[in-house]
Amino acid sequence: MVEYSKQVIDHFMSPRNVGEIKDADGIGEVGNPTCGDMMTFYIKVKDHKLEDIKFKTFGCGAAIAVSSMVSELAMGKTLDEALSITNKDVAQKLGGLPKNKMHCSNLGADALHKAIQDYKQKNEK
Amino acid sequence: MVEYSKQVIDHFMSPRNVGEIKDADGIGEVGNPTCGDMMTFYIKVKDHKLEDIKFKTFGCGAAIAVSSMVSELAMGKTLDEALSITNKDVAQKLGGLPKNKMHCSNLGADALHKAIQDYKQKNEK
Amino acid sequence: MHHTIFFDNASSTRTDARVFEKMKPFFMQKYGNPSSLHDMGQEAKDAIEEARDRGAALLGVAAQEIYFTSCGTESNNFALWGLAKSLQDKGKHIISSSIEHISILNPLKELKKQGWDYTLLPVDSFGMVNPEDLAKEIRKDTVLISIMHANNEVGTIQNLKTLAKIASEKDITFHSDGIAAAGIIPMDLKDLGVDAYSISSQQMYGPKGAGAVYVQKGHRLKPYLLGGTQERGRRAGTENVPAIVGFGEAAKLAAEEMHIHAAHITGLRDAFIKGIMDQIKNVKLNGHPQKRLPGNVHISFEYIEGESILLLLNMEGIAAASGSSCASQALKNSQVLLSMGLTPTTAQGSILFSLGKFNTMQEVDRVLEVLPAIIDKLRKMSPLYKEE
Amino acid sequence: MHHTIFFDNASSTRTDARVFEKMKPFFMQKYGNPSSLHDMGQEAKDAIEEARDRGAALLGVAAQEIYFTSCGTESNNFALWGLAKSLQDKGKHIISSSIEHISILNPLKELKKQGWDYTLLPVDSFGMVNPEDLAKEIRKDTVLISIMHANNEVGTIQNLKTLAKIASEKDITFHSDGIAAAGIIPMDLKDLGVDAYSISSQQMYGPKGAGAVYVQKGHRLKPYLLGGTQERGRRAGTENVPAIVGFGEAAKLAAEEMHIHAAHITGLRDAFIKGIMDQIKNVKLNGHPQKRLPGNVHISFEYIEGESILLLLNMEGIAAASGSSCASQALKNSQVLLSMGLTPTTAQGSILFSLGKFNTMQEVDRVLEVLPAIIDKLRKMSPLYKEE
Ligand SMILES: Cc1ncc(COP(=O)(O)O)c(C=O)c1O
Ligand SMILES: Cc1ncc(COP(=O)(O)O)c(C=O)c1O
Repeated sequence: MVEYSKQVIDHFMSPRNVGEIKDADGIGEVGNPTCGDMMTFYIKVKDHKLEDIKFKTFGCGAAIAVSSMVSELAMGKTLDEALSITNKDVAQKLGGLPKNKMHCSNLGADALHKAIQDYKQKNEK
Repeated sequence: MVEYSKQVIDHFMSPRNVGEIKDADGIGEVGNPTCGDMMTFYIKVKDHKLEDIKFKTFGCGAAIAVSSMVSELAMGKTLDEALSITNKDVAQKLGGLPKNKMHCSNLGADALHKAIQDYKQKNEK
Repeated sequence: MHHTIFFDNASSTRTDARVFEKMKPFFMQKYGNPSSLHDMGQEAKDAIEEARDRGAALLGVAAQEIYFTSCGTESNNFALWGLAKSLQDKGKHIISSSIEHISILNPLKELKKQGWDYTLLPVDSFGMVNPEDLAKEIRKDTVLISIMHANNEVGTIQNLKTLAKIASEKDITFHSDGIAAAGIIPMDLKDLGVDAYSISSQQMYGPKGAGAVYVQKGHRLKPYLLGGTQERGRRAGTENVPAIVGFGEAAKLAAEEMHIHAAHITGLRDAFIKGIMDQIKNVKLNGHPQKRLPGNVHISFEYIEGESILLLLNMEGIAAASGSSCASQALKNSQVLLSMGLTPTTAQGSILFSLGKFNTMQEVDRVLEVLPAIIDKLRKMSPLYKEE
Repeated sequence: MHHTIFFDNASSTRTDARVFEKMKPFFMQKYGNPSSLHDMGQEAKDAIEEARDRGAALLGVAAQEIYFTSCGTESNNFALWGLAKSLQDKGKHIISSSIEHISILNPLKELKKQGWDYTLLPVDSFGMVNPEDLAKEIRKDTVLISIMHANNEVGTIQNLKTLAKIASEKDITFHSDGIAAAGIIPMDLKDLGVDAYSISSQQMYGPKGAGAVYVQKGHRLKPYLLGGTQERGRRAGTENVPAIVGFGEAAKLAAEEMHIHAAHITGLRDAFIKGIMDQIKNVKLNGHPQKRLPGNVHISFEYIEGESILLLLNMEGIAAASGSSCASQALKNSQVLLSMGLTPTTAQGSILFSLGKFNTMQEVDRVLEVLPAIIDKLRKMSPLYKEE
């Protein structure tokens, strides 16, 4: 099936942390459906740590797997730790991504970072 | 084998009247080895009839079959009858020739006519 | 592998066992080169000529109007280039359509670089070219029109006869890419009035590796592959004898059995479409409601993306496609769907199920069993979807 | 058919049974389109990539430097056009040789019509290109050199390394038509130093319908067949999966067994040549005495014409060729032989017996049994022959 790794297939088939958080502390969105991938991340923060993460993703197998992996990697981490996660880290953790997926589908870390920035903005006042 | 008819194959395999006539009354030659086909006809004439015909041919299967067929068709005929045999007649008698052979290889009648002309020239003096 | 439900017949078909049987001796016994003078060469040549007769019979044309190629793409490249080059002294404008296969569109772009000009006709929401649009776009220097017979993605079948008539009235050469149509729907090219037509073996239960171009006698056709005098000087290269023989057999079987298969496949198609419509909300059938290929089920599932649907189907042993398979790895949005007016988002969520003669109602039922849950799962993940 | 003595391996080879076994599943079980996303597509794609690895291993290059095509002719057309087009901003002069296959010579003529210029190097009486001639003909605007590795008619093997070195010193791209050589004689393209190389499956006990081009990484190569993104965008069209798989297997077998076969075939060849020379007068072995393909026995029989020899051989169940099979029906005199200085008359009487790995010494003996009588029969019919 395409050139997806076992890890990608696993995260795609059983994605972790799918859903919304109604009273999220921060929300981050990247991409748009026109180009094929769109991710929305919701976070709950407690003591500068990511207490909960949920996501919703429109996109290909890689986009969904990436979202799931990011949520798993960041869960329970401090905000600074989460901000240091890169898209490249995520791809690596997934055992690599097909070349043509590196660009558009590998935006999970960006979406999470946006959610964190959203939280920070709301709480810096 | 190529697109040769049964008749061509027969005349090619067992050509009639191959050879030379040492004291021929007329000799006719057409073609040349450079273009792939060359025929030499030898005739013996008696009472305005072709008493004997022999040929030698350098060339493809069609050229050899054509030579053989011409010799057979003309044998015993009057000179005028022989002169009325056309290359087209010969091809027809052979059950047709492949298109690319109609041009260069189908020169048997010409060679025979040349031999007759040679005879006539020698005897018109 | 053997339990795959193969609903991707537009990408590739299983070679019919009878076709394969016919091909077999040409690998290890009758392996002569058709250009060779000896008996083994002649035997191979005779086999090719028999295949040519059969291809011609399928299309209702003369054998000497058929030229074999290596695939559908080569047929399209060759036909366009060979005709355009032969006509260039008359003019350099070509008309085609916006839903053509990329093996037409890319050669047009290349011809443009070489000094030609072309116009792509729009299509309506069903994927139909409007004959009036064609008439309007014809210029003094228009020498060639190429409009596909049936679209490989949405299955829409054009009014080819009407379009070809407009061309012929203006004395313009008319080519059609019939690769998705030939062997699947009945046709008589002389009646349709086209001057040139492309077909391919692997779309009609023949092997990969053979295609053909029909060009009506009297038209000049410049060769594209240059070298030896094969195919009466129009296509150089040692002929792929086994594939051509298989192609011929596939053409023969298609001519004989097409109507039976078409009825069977249409039955599956309609049951499948009804099942989807009944069970899944927010779906759209693309293409023409009537004028469509018997096996074509092209559906847009709103709010979700196609590849993820394909992946989950694949996990269930179901093979389907999103858009044209030659582009499916490139992930670009289908130009065909956009030309028909779909939004990019809806286009993203489109799946082509293409049914073929080997498919069964059991398979349709099985896919209908798993598809709703797949769509539901993905929609629940989608930020675009609001549960009702 | 089955009792034919096939001494025409330069025209076509019998597909090795192991190759055919490997191909078989790809017709009716593994029939997916390699561009499809689903498992059956991936399975086909994996099979093609395995074949690419094997082709690359045979030539000593990297897999991503191999592009599959449909035949040798397409490989040559594609390589010449694709390289020439990519290099056209640097210059438009090409150097080739007078003994190239027509699938090189005809594309050169077409390129000339499109504004390129070319020079054909002469050969000596053995069919060898003189490296000094190459050096002399290089111009400021020379961007491409194409000289065949082994000649398909007379079997002469060029000093490719020397020729390629001259090109590389001047930074000129060097292509070689290796279709008669690949899989038959050992080679390491990196060592030979060529930039591009054409090969074909059917010359090495693989099926018809597959060829390949090697182009060294770093060189630009414009696609010739235009459409989808197959072969990393270099060659559009659905891949002929079974043929490519067969090609891969043939390459693997060649890499493993070539040395055994070469020894066997060389033995047959030398016995056959000696037999002819001993028994028949006024014959000439054409080509190079040492630098020749293991299976090549190219003989001129003085005073008689080739086709009639072939016909009589055919009647005895022996398949041979006169000149290049792609031209053999056209009856033109071989340009290769004329370039080597043969007179047209001698060239007319030339026969190529090409031996392959499936031939045996019994077959050689059988041909030697009937050949003298055939030659004698025809000579007795020939007006050029005077009995001694
Ligand atoms: C040296 C050489 N080049 C090119 C070709 C053309 O290959 P094909 O006829 O498979 O297209 C041949 C064919 O025998 C050949 O021997
Ligand atoms: C309508 C149409 N045209 C052209 C092609 C190209 O054919 P191929 O991929 O066999 O070269 C296809 C392929 O599926 C097609 O469906």
